[in-house]
Amino acid sequence: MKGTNYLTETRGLKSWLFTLDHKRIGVMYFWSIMTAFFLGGVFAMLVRIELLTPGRTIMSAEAYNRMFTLHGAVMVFLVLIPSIAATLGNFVLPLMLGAKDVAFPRLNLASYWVYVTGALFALYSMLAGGIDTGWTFYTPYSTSTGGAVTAMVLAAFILGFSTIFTGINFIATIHKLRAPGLTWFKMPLFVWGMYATSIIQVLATPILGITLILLLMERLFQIGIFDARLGGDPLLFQHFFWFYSHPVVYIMILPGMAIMSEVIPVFSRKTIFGYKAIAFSSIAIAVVGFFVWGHHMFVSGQSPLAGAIFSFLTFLVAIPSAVKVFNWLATMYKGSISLEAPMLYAISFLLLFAIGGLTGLFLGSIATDVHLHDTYFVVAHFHFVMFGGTVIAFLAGIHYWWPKMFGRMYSEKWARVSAVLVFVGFNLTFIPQFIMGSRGMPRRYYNYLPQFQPMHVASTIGSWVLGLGFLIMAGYLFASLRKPYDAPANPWGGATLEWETASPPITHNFETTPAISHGPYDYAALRSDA
Amino acid sequence: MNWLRSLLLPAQGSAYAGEYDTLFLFITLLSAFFFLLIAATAGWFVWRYRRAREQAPTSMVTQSLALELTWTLIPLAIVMGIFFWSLKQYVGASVAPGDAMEIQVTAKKWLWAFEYQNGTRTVNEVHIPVGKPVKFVMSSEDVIHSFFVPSMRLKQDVLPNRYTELWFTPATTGMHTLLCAEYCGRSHSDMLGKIWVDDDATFQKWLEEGDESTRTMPLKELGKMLYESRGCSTCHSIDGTRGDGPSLKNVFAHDIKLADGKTVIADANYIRESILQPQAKIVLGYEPIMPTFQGLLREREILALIEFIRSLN
Amino acid sequence: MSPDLSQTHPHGGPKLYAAVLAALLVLTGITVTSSYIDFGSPAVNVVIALVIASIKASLVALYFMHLRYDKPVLSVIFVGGLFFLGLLLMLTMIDAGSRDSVPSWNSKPPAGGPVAR
Amino acid sequence: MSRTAGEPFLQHHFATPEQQFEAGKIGMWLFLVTEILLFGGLFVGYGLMRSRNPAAFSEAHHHLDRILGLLNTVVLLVSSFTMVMAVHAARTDRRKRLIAFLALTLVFAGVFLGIKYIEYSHKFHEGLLPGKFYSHKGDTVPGQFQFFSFYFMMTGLHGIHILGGMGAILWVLRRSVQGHFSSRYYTPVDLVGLYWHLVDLIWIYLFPLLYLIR
Repeated sequence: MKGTNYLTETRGLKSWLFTLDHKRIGVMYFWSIMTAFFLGGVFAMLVRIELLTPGRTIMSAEAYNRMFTLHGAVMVFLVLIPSIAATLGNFVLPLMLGAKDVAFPRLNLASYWVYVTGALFALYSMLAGGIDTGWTFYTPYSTSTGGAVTAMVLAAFILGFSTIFTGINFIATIHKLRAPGLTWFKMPLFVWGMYATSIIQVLATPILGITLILLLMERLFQIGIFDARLGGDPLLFQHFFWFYSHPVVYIMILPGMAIMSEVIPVFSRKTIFGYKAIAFSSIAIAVVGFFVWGHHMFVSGQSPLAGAIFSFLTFLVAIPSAVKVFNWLATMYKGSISLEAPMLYAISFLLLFAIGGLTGLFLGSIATDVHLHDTYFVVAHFHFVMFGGTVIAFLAGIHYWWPKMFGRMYSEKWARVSAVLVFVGFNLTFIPQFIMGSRGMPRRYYNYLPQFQPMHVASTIGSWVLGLGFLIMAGYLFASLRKPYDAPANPWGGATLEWETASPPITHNFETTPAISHGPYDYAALRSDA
Repeated sequence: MNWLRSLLLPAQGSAYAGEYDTLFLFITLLSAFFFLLIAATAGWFVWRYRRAREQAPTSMVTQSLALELTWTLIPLAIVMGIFFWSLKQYVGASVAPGDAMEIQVTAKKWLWAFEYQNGTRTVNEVHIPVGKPVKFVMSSEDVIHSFFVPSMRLKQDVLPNRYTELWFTPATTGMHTLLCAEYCGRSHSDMLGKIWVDDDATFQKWLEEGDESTRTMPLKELGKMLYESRGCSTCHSIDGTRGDGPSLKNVFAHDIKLADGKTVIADANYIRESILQPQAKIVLGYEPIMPTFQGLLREREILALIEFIRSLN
Repeated sequence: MSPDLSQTHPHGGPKLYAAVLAALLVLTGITVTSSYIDFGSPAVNVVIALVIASIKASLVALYFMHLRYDKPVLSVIFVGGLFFLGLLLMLTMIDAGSRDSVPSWNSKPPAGGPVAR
Repeated sequence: MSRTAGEPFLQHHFATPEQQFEAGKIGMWLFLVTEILLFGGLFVGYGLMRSRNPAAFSEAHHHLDRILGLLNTVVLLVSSFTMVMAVHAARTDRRKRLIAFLALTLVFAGVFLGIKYIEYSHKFHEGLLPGKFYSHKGDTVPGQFQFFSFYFMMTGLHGIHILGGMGAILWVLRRSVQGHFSSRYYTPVDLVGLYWHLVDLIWIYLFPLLYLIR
């Protein structure tokens, strides 16, 4: 059996499709999500090209409305929500715990297949005419417009189950499958981040489920709960929707932060600063993140009293994120920093997430939000958090664990080129959008006032630079897969358990259950071992 | 700071906009400070502590309660400051003074209809007097829209089956753009309006007699202007392409096939009826979705529209 | 190799379960009876009904679902879920209860008025 | 699945049966929490709509049959009791009792659905249908159809859960007959039991909210 690993131990399509191995499920999730990311990226590019000129550039208003809706729906439901947790989380979490698998391997496989089913529903919706509701499905627009809304709502509903399954699995795994001696405060912070993420996945997703069921019933049977014409309350839909969709933002960003807490110490060769502060801030974000959904509704007709309460709570949730950023910076202090691709992305994350977080102050503050709500300022803000935060962290994680997942090193030179292009392209795309937004350019606009055209053009050019960065990335990552296995077990000098097994790992992860001899960030101990 | 204000924000239309901009710029500068702090620290560390050799020793400090408290409590104090400042401003902007002039607003796909207390009605254009508080009491006939006036820094969603309101006191005369900020379908981005702030005398005259242009402009030109400003163009094209409503090209004096199988000639009376009672005769192949313009157009304006449609042959 | 699970986790027995069932049935009777009594305000009836329902639910959770004997983590999960549900209910109701209806010179009902059904 | 001698149902990635049992329980409780929140959304919607239109809800609920509702409550409470007895039987190695109590639970579940069927057909007959199908004549307060929207959504979703529960009970019943369970391994019985009690627990709230409001 010497020489085989989880990729080569069994062969054939069936050995993948029905695998119970968390690593293989993680890899399948990875390719599926990358496919969806590509699709969502194409939609984004088309949206940006259309916005080169006011009025028609390449498509009609109806087509444009479908385009931005599909971009949002695909990126949120098919990419960002599962992204890090389902791919890297699935792959790395049991390894980090010294476990052979997640607690419920069959549930894990079910989660993947449910994801695929949901994705097929979404695909059907796209082929059957698409939808033009925006990814937020606001009623009564979504209950009165045409298009394949039912299929897309069902897709989101089904995808919710895949999220719930992952969340249940991770919580049970973290509680019950830690290697002997791996106490809660010896766990890597990535695991803490996943734990916090899973809490939200389990608690928030069911509310999305019931909201979408009610939406479908309203659309099909006119039950009069959300439809004002029948005595319903459209704001109830918004409350339900954001009770889910605000915590979802933390489902997306917490895993990103979790990756930061691994990459920054490893590439600084220094124990993480403020372990407990970072761990507890993850939990605090997960919990307080549930208290703030009403800040999406400051101008919706929600009562001013509720608005004030939500604004107050929103400012509270800003603090744990700030605490994390400061702790990461302190980790770099007096370290030994090397700027390989994962660390380049980590530095990008620090800068972009800082902008994303700080611009959140404008939106959490109730008076300033009134002017900025539903403008490009909001669009730019959440792209700085979702892309500048989650996607950049995902890229950091992919580059960090790529040798472990696939057993090959990628071209470091091209990785750096691509990282710089992504950073520059992203900023060129979205910084003009902040300015447009605060100057009064509403979002979801097909046509716009001529004064905004120069900034729209800059933004579109930025999207091309960004696209080029991703093309190069795809190139060198695919190229690395054609090479023979060349990755050492521990290429970066990490101290967490996944680096103690081979790259790629054997099917059962470890030859023997690992003993916990040092902490997750104890690089000094690692050096004395060597 | 004026250059920054004019880079980031549109022109100010009211005293409130001035207050708003002060808070906005305060948060901007505060954010810039913290961003530069983070970026400079990160940059400095990356350069100063770059890995020169493999076995470089690193600091063993792993925690400091004093530091954690510092960077928890200072940001907390700052954001609480912003919260109370913002709240104070918001409360001031929420409650309209009792003597505010009320204008009823009805939003529908995709136009804004206004009604004054004296019964005057307009579409997509509203005139208000300078220096006096104006309150818009709004509701929607279909989906959610949002009443957004960037120069006043104000926005309020407009809901079906419920009133919401928004008020401001315009500070100078001139035109302000009104936009729809809640996505409402195909012509969402064309659901624009103009808010004209007039001096008192001009406003009173307008309220009684209508626009200068309405009274003197040639009929055909007035019709073209109304076609663009009153929302006709969102559904009816003038180049023959099919929209939610039939195109107006080559309609006048032509035979029109109706949904009930009859055929009528599109004369002036037919067009007048179609504007005022759009459901009376439905063109074959179209949905009966056009709202009525009864009371929204002055007599001369109807004549102008008929003249404009006649000119499209 | 494994110890008898029944020894390590006491869960009560048939007698206890029967007593709990009896209590549940009695409480059901009390709810139904109280629903016929006019306490002056319908709100009082709702509160009484919900309090009794919560007692019943607690009995089921504590004894039938063994929360009383199981590891505390399970209770934390259960109560945590209820807490977040309560949060949704509370903040939504605060909004709904404090929205003011705008009085207007125009006493028409707002546009898009309700369809009678 | 590698089978350690003496522990045929121990999965390879667990070290001991306790670890597997406890992991299963944590997983099940997390799932129950998602169920509570799923129904919870309906409860919140019900609460909001009722507070907006109390008269319509009060008027509409008179169309429900309290006696049948009460009967169903009793049936479900008793079925919960038989379920917990089944779990107890499994834990104390009494296979025949386990099978008997599981079968009894299944019967009560069937009775519940039978009564629900009678209620539904009454409502259908009177035109008290959800949403656009509502055709009941003679309503004195407008908006009564909203109550029935909630009635059908809540009891319908609950009914689906009863059906799912019956499927799960049938599955453990089959495995009990095959002799899979003992005091050393009865995780599925315990977990299905938890699920069944939750279905009961939700009904405990549905009954007063739908049938007994004034």
